[in-house]
Amino acid sequence: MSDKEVKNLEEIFEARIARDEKIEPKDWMPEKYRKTHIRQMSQHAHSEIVGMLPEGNWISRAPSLRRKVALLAKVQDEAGHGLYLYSACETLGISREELYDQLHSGKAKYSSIFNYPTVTWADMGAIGWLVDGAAIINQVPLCSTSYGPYARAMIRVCKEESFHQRQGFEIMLKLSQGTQEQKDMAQDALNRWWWPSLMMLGPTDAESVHTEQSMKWKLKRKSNDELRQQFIDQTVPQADLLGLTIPDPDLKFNEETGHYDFGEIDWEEFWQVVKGHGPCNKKRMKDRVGAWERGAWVRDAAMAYADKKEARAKKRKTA
Amino acid sequence: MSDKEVKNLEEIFEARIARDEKIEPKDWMPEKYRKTHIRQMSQHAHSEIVGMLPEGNWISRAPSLRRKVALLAKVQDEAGHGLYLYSACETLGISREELYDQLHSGKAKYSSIFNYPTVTWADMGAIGWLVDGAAIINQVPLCSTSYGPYARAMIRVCKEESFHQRQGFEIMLKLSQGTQEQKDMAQDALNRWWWPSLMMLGPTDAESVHTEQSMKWKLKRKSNDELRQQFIDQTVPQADLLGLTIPDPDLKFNEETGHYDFGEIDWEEFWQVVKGHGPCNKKRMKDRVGAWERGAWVRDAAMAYADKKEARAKKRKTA
Amino acid sequence: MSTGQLEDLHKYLLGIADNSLILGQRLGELCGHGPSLETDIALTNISLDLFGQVRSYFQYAAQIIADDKVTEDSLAFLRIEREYRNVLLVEQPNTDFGYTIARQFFFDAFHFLFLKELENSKDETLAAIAKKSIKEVSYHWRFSSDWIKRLGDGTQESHDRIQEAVNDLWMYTDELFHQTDADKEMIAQGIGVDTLAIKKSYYKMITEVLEEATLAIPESKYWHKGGKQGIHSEHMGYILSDMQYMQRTYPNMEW
Amino acid sequence: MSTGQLEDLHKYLLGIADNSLILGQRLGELCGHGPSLETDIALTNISLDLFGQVRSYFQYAAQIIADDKVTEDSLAFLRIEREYRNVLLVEQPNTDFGYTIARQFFFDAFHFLFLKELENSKDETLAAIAKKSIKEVSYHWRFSSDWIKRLGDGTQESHDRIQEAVNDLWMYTDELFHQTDADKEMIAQGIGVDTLAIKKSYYKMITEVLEEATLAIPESKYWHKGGKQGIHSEHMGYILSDMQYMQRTYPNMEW
Repeated sequence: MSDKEVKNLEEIFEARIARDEKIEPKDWMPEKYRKTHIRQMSQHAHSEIVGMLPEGNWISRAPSLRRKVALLAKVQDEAGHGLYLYSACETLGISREELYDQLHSGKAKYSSIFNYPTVTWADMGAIGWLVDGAAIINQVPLCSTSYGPYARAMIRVCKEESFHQRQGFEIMLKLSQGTQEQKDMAQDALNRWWWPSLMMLGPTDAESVHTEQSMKWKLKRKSNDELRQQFIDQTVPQADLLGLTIPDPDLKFNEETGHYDFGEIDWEEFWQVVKGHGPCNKKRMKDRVGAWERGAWVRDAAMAYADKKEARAKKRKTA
Repeated sequence: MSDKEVKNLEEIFEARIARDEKIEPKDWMPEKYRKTHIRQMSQHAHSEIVGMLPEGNWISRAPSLRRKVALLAKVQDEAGHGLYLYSACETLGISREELYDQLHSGKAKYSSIFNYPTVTWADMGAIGWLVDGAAIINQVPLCSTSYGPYARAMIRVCKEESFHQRQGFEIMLKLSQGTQEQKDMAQDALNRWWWPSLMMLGPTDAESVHTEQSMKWKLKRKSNDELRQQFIDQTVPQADLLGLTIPDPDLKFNEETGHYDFGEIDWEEFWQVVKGHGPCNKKRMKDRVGAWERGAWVRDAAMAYADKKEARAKKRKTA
Repeated sequence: MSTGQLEDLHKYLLGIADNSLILGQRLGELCGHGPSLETDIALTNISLDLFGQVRSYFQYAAQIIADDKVTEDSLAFLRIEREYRNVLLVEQPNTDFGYTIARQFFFDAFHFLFLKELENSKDETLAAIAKKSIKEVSYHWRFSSDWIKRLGDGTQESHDRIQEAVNDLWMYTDELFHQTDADKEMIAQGIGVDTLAIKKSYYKMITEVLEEATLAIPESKYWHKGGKQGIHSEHMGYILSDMQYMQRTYPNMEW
Repeated sequence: MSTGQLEDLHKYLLGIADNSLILGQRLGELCGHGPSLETDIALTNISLDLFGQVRSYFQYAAQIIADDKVTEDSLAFLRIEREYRNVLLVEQPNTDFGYTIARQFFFDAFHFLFLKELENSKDETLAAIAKKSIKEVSYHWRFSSDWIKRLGDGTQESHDRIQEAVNDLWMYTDELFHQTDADKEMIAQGIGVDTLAIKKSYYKMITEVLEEATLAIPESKYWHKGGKQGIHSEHMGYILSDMQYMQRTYPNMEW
């Protein structure tokens, strides 16, 4: 194709997006669009999979049968989200194997929030309430993103995420209505998860790359700082409802702007965790890579069996 | 050597034993004496080592610091006994490596009692009281056995074993003076360990092999049935003291004989466990073999380092 | 029913539920650590089904005991080890995926046949739980027997590994059919399942799959037992120390 | 001393003792599973020494708190996870013998230097405990540093494995020197050890051994912390669920 032809295709492509048409796997797309989507979608899928670990840590110790069932179901949903997102990603011509390789080799990123440890049961509440809450704010706009398979996956994901968020809030509510020990547990979890949750919404706009292009492709519709403000504005009243104190002495409603002002985020910590030095980065990767390596013989067996079965079927046909 | 010369040596040898002289590693001894001693001493050493596992199972869960320290010290003593006994065995010209191989390949036996699970904390009491109690009855006569290194090892072992036995009894005593739950725990442990402890003293005399020869060599001084009777006679009053009931409806003091009569032992269970089908035979061997295999690189490293060090020392000397 | 009969029914319910509880717990440990996302989801799903069934049994068991302190959670989390009635099979560890599948396979076949009979229980609640559960369990059985075939007839390595797991766990299968006194009483009343009557079908069912999977049928006739009398393997204590952790550490609280 | 000072001393004692408690517990898990009988005995011995020290500290800590319910065992077994003050290093798992040795090595060097200073404490009880313990700990240090050399300068495999363990655990060393408010108060009073003053000797001490062992000194300057504030790694909960099992399951009993 000549440069001119490509340019032409690109124009048609951008116009389709501008008209809110969905791009489908078989449609022509610029290489950069494909790559950016693979990066973002796989990062999202990896986050779901790695995100199973901190919550999985409490399945064996959930305090009641009802909570155990709910937690299992939630972690299973996350695996399901991973599955949709990997499948959506595969429509862009990359295999699951390659995507895993990128994760396991450290080439691909996943959400840094999962590099914090889950220390008490209340963390199951805080993760649902805050982490899923921040995730939803990030994700709702993606339900109308330009790439069809991603948009459709996100519609399913968001529906389940908001269920998880309510479930997390309900865990916190129960704790905050409980004994002093339970209240302390809830407050402690909020103290530990608050700042990392704010960081989840990404670096400040000044530090953020890719934003303009992503806006055009509807991979992003609001800036990180806008999303963060939205999250804070939405969450503070919920904390009040729980009778919990957000660990930010500078947090204050600003009558003029109609938003909450808040304190300085420790970006040094943010970058430290992103760069692989958070409390659990090593553990998460060891767990993932370990599971994958220990499972190699199982995957090989499944492949060998499928091959044998196919060969037998062929033989029967030709016989 | 001619047959006559050997015969002559054997007569001198047997006469020495009859005079209660000790046989030492450098002395001439019949091949059968050597083999029988390797078998019995290594079996004894293996029992100490495998015996660490059922008690080791409760170190991480001991109910008080005092008990945890005592249990750790006890298991460590068992490792120490293993060490003396392997060393004594090595004086007969067999290496530790070979002895381990025999254990790990299933060629060598160890006491079947360690193939029962330790189910509750009270089992730490019952093992000390009953299992060590039965062991002492087996072992005290060995302090004056004919083979010097074995006799000397046994003197040390027996001293520590009787301390362990008192310690076990004291655990039972504390439980039997405790809450109903603790009393139940103690009774339950007695119920489960009583019969296996009786079996520890070996098959009935009718079924027992090697006995005559062993008597001559002072590897054995009383028959299994005599030892068993001694154990029962000694233990029943202790159970009374604890307020616990021995799980044998036929147990009764016989005024005529001055001994306790007791019920039928389930020898089918005994042989099943001996043959490798007890509740924990597989687990014990997996644990032992697993530890050994996982440790191979460590032992290799220690050897390589020692070699290097020696080579360096030589080099310095010659330089 | 008389008090004695209610007590037997209560015990009977715990006997059934504890198997699902401990197996569900074992599967829950694996969540996020499977050999693939698909198997991870499937095993979590089985765990979820089992816990769902546990809740039905325990809620019923709590209801028929005249003691306010007995709830589904007190039954799940506040008994001592000797009071759990599950068979030894379900507490065996997740040594690897082969052991996990073999354990599941041996249990699912029993569970399926058992529930098929339990559907005919004279106790309507039990019959209803069985009816609901059997759909789930027939899926579990399909999943585990498919994997037995894949592993058995896959690569040489997978064949050897699953054969080892099958050999090691075989000795725990007989206990599935043991009957406690409460079991016998419930069978006599047409409430419980006569497990001896399904034993032959069981070994036929698993033998067929093992053969199709090119696996050897273990010959050992030594069986392990004890779980149904509350005498568990050394694994059980560690399962419980995690499972009961929260309820023991923070007693009498709502979650 | 004032009540506030006694509370600080109490906290200070727990801070010291919890390190030994959790490390002793970790070593206890290994009993019977070592690579040789000799190492098994040695590691058990270290565990025993550590628990002995724990008892001395906790008995003293219980004595200075005016609460009958506080005993050495309540301190060891009945606190919630957030109340344990040990550093993250000591709770790291027994991944293999290399990790066990590296963890021990990093701790022993600190422990030795720490106790040497603590011998000069104005608190006589503390000084006495330190005096008694330092003999034990100098043996621990000899054992672990000898093994660092054996593994580092042994085979290629052992070199790689111990290097990996050293690299992975390195990031936990800095926390050994952190000072809580209670620590600072005790230092100010001449009771506690100024850990910052021994930091340089520490890194010199371990660097010399690592170099002799032909191992590379990790370069990372990212440090992990949290344990001294009671924010532990995900391993801690499992350590406690086993360790506290009996006291939680059977409350208020004598053993």
